[in-house]
Amino acid sequence: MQRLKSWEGILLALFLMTFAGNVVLAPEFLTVQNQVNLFQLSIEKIIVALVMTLIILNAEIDLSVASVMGLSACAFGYMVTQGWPAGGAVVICLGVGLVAGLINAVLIARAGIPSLVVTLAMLIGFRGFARVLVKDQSMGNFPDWFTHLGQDPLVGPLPLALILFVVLLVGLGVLLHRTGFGRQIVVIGTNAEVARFSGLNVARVKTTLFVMSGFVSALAGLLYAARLGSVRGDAASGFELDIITMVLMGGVSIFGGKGTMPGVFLSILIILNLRNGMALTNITGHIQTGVIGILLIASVLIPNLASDLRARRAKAV
Amino acid sequence: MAVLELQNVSKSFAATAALKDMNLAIEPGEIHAIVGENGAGKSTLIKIMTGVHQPDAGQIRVEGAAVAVRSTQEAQSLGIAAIYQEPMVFPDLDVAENIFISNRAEGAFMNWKRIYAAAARLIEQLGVTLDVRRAASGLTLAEQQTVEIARALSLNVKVLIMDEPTASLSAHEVARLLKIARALKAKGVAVIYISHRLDEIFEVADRVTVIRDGQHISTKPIAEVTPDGLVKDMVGRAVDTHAVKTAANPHGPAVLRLENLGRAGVFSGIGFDLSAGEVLCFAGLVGARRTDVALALFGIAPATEGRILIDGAEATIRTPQEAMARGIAYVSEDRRKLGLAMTLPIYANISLASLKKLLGGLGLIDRGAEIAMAETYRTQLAIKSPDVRVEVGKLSGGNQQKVMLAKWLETKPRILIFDEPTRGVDVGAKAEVHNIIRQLASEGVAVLVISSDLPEVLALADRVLVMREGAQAGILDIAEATQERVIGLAAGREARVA
Amino acid sequence: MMQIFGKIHPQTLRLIALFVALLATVLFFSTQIDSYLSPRMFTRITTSAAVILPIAVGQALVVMTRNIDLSIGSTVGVVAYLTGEFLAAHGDLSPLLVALLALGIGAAMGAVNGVLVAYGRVPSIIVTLGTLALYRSFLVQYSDAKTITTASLPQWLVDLPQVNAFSVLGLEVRVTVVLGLSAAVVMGLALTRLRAARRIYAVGSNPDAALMAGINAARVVFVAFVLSGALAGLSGLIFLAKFGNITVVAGLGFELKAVAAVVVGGVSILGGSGSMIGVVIGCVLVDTIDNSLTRWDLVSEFWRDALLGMLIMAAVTVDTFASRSLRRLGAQKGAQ
Amino acid sequence: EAKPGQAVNMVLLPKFLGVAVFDQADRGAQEAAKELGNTGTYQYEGPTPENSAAGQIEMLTTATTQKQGVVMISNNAGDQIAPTAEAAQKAGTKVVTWDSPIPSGKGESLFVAQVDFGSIGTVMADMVYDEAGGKGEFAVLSASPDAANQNAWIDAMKKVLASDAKYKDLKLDDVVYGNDQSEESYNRALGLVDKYPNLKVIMAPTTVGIVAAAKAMQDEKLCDKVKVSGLGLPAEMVSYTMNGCAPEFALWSFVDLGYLTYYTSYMLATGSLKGEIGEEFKAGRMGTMKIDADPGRPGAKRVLMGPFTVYNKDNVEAAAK
Ligand SMILES: Nc1ncnc2c1ncn2[C@@H]1O[C@H](COP(=O)(O)OP(=O)(O)OP(=O)(O)O)[C@@H](O)[C@H]1O
Ligand SMILES: Nc1ncnc2c1ncn2[C@@H]1O[C@H](COP(=O)(O)OP(=O)(O)OP(=O)(O)O)[C@@H](O)[C@H]1O
Ligand SMILES: [Mg+2]
Ligand SMILES: [Mg+2]
Repeated sequence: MQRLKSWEGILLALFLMTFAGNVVLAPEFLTVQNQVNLFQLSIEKIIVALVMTLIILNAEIDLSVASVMGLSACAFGYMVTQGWPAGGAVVICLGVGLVAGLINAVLIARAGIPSLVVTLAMLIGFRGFARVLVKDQSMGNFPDWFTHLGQDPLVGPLPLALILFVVLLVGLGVLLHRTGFGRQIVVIGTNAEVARFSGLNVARVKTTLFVMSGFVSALAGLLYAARLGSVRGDAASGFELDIITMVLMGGVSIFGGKGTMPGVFLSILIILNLRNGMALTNITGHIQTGVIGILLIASVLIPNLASDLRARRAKAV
Repeated sequence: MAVLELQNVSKSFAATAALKDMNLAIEPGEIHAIVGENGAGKSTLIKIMTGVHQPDAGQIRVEGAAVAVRSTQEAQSLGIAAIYQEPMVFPDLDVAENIFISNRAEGAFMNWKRIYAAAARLIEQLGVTLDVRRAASGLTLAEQQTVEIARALSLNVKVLIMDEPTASLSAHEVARLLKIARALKAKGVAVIYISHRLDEIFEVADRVTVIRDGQHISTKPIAEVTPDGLVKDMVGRAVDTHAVKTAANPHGPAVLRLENLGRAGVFSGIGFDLSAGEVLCFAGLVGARRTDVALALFGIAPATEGRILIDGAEATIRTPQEAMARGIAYVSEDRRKLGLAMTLPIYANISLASLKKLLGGLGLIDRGAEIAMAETYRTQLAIKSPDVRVEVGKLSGGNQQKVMLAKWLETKPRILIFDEPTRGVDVGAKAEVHNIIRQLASEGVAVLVISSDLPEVLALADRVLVMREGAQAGILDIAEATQERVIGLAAGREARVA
Repeated sequence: MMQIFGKIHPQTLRLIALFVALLATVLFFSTQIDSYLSPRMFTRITTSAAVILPIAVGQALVVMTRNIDLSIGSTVGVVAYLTGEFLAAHGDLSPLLVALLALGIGAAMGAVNGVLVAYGRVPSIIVTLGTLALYRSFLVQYSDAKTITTASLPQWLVDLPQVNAFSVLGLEVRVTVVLGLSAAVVMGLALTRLRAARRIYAVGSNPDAALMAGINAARVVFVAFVLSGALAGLSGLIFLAKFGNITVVAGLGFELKAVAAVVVGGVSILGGSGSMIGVVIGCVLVDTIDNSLTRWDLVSEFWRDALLGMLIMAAVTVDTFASRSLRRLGAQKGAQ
Repeated sequence: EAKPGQAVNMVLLPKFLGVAVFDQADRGAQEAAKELGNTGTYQYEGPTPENSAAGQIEMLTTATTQKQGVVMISNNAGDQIAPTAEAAQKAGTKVVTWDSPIPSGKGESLFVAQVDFGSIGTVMADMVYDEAGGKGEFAVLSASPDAANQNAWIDAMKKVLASDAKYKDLKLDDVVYGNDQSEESYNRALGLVDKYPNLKVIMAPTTVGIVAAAKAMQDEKLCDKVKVSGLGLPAEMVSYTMNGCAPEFALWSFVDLGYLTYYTSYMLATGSLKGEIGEEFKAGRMGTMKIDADPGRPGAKRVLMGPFTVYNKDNVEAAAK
């Protein structure tokens, strides 16, 4: 607990530092448009990161999220191109996400195959189905209301996706930290056998989480389609690593049981601000990626080294 | 000259001072017992000797020379090895390899033939039947303990430390272990022996050291101490360690009735009636499958034959949820793996099995009520911790046990199954646990206790069910249950009693 | 039948099951694809599996210690590039030294991971996610958009992929295949014979117990990562020889291929168990499926990934259920 | 006519960094910048290979925020970048594509085309014709299924094949994708050989694919039977052309393309070019250029650079230097 609190403290300091740095170094940083863009550019990732937080806390992982996003986006593209009403397509795509999540859930929670294995195979498989649907096409020509929702502000300067993000952030944060279900997630993540022996329905919690992940990923896929106005077979591909990075840097233990939603939120803010700041100051893509890689490692390494140092100093006294 | 000596050793974990200025000298060829309450610092002391922890201050000397023990390997090369309180096996390796994996004397290449032969010999020496080619994954706690003992024996040690080696053993195996300890002593090995069972200590030890709150209280030859004196040293005051047996009501209507219950290939033919307010103890040798009966009742590994009746109505129990819905609680014997979420705070563990009760509107947990409830148990069970927000993993073994008890008490069960409820619990706390069990019974809870500790069985039970090799060897009324008869039934020397 | 099963070790049974799956796959495709069972197909699959095999072996070692190495794809790219660059300047370097150079660069990169995981106590998935990005960024930065081309490489290296080590029954076994296989064989022998290597299983099986039993768990994990890096170096070298053309995308995505091969090969992702024979079969199985799907007229190009994912999932599911019922069988046997 | 010496901030955005041809374009752009005496800034920036599409969208957005004058982009995101490009235009940042356009043409001021996509089709067909000796089976090894320019070229080639009786004896067996990865392209090339025993030519309109295919044929000693052709870099292809595995391939000058792109963009941003169909302008050393309608993309405008260089034994060594 102590460590966790101080951890979020570090994240907060880091965020304030990047934020201040950006304000000083990049004159365009504080404009409303840039602040909205900063979130919009990664909006699908950060939405899915919120659910991924629950899954990693539960000592599982979902590598298939980006492929489900792609599948849902491509299914939407396919249906619209086939002349289906877009509203119906949206509902069906969300259903596709539910089904994809359910497939993962059954294999993980009922058949007991490790989630890393299942979702790795599904990372390939779901992406494959996306390609089956759109082949080598780019599918667009979505109705205006749909692209409008993805690209234009809905309330004040805020687009729909950003509002959804905030709602999910608060909702899932409360779910995780204040409800019985959230407690179950954490206990199972700490020790699933203990949870089972305490009468918790482990399989049901895991099933719920993976179905939730499938659903939210499908939703994110639709947001992606709406934001970009068209889809291809590679829509959202490779997003899973960015998403996992966001969660892990937020202090969520990859072994489950440890981590908080505020931590992940701060980590998201740091990563987005860093990327945006570096981009505005003309630091190119691969350096950004490298910096975030280093930050990810350092975020765990430095507290470890510090505690070693403290222990050594305590002994010397 | 002392083979191992600690001088002014101190060790703190964050705010907890586990050891304060500790001095201790172990002579070669002695069996040196260490006793103390839960959380007194015994395991910490051991872990400093074996290099798991580093002392904050003080010095370790081996045969007079100051040494730094920075890791378990270094301890091993200094001739110090330990059997830890919590068994540590490698589930994916087979038994033989578990024993020899860290044995440096064995050379760079695996000579499998020799390893299997040597492992079989060691296991035999311990008087246990265990296939050395079997993977360690399915071993019972006692079997794991056996593997650990064999591992320590395989090393050529000068000092062998046993941290509560008998906590999960029954009388039979205990006797064998004590024999081994004496044999080692005869070879000039110093044995450090930690146990909460004072009878064992009086049986085997040459000297006994008492520690309390991380401090050294006394070291005396065994002849100069009495059990009551030891307890007084440990606790700092005189305590009554005998549970008061309140009058029970063993002949009311049966709350729980088993008819010919069995699970294919595991156990069979278990049948008894259990009334509200009655305490039924399961006795038997290690591996008699008592735990499996409990697991069947609790829905973890459901029964495949026979019937379970609750309040006279047949009940199917296939999951723990179903068992709990019928008012059954099961306090597991393996608190590390099955009982407690070690990295979560005390309060979260206590509320775990009864979370529903704490949910307010919108399914939100009432934090205040949760903490208050945990605080109640902390006071009531004397859990030694400043605060219920402390991680359970940071408590001593005995205090962890109490947290686990609290978790199940809070579910307000009608049928409560205790599996080795006082494993690793100190004498004082043990009396408390016994009192709690009797108290529950007197409040009308039907209690099942699985215990390998015969004196405990005899102190608690209204009736004793003895199991042998997955079958019911007999049920004894407490009046007819004597140590000899129970052991006789358990070992198969006495004919079955109806 | 039951009795025979009872006598064989569950792990062995699992390997047999895996092998049967491979055979079934080959048989199935031989009914679907003309002249499938040909020496040529053998060469195709073996040479393409040879590139992945070393990293799969390295990945298996790391996974056995209950860790994961996601950086190997980037390591392969960097090694291929740096080795190629060095050879462009020093074309007369002896093959042995070239191999040592590649292994050395890989090992150094693995050592960085190893230090951070074993001594910095940072979870491996975090470290290697980080270095996955970092090593690739380094390559982009360092290469400065220059490509290594066959023209700048010594002829022996360019020709290496087409050199036959030996032939059996008319099947050609290429040198690269021997290289890849030797990695698996050496590690496989070590894992069954060497006490030091057995510690890999011990550490993965129960890290706390390893510590208590006097095993230097940190060093074991460190060494596993160094080996994984070195083997990625070997893959990098084979990659360089095979493709000659090295750009910044070299090895991109290889980590997933390695993990897939390891997982299909029956190495437990939770550490502590698995065998090199399994890894070899897993690697060949994944590659066979992939290669065969591209030649199967019935499935279009666009169905390939979908089928590959489903088949991997099917293989893993069957394996899980098979080994679980085998274990139950074994447990019952033990109980009797 | 360009008016040199004005200040326009310009960004050249390749598909991703670390690829030789894009660096050549950068060189060309820098040459133009010097010639035009642009007092504004010039940046050459790109995403990482694994993050190409999303990275490009992000960088275009950033450039818009920075109020860059022109972003010159070799688009790898397909139509997915269109909304971002439209937003950029609206905010006053011009978007000029080169090498690979925005398929729908939305949000794009102009496309600087390396060559006429239709004529690429002809050249590809002709190279197949030559290498196959006028008749036989061939297959295409492309980049990714979503690569807009490759797809356009393949379509153009199919049209040419169908429209001229000269090609009636050529049979296109299959189109496969190596995703611009050596490993995959290599395996796909071998897969083609196995699947189609009578295959004579592999046409790979991608610089990664063509080298991988050539190496695969060389390694499997198939160069006598199966020839490789397509679009390649002389430096990467020289050994295969000399040893006969890939006797003929084509490419245009990326230095020139970068130069022309910069030149055109500068003129567009400074107002010396309106960007309307029919406009003619003098683009430095490239001579007189003209904006016309893009025949492949209705409503889109292009500046056509041209021409090809077809490389063979005679000229490849000189070009490789
Ligand atoms: N890793 C740790 N972190 C924090 N505190 C610890 C740790 N290990 C032990 N402690 C604390 O040190 C004290 C001594 O614990 P120790 O385990 O040595 O007791 P013990 O005498 O072995 O008790 P028991 O008889 O219950 O096993 C306890 O207060 C315990 O909470
Ligand atoms: N579903 C399960 N989950 C976890 N452990 C189990 C399960 N089923 C059985 N076990 C293990 O089986 C063991 C029970 O063994 P068994 O019933 O043979 O012995 P016992 O008579 O209880 O003796 P003792 O408890 O003294 O070892 C437990 O120690 C437990 O570890
Ligand atoms: Mg202890
Ligand atoms: Mg038991």
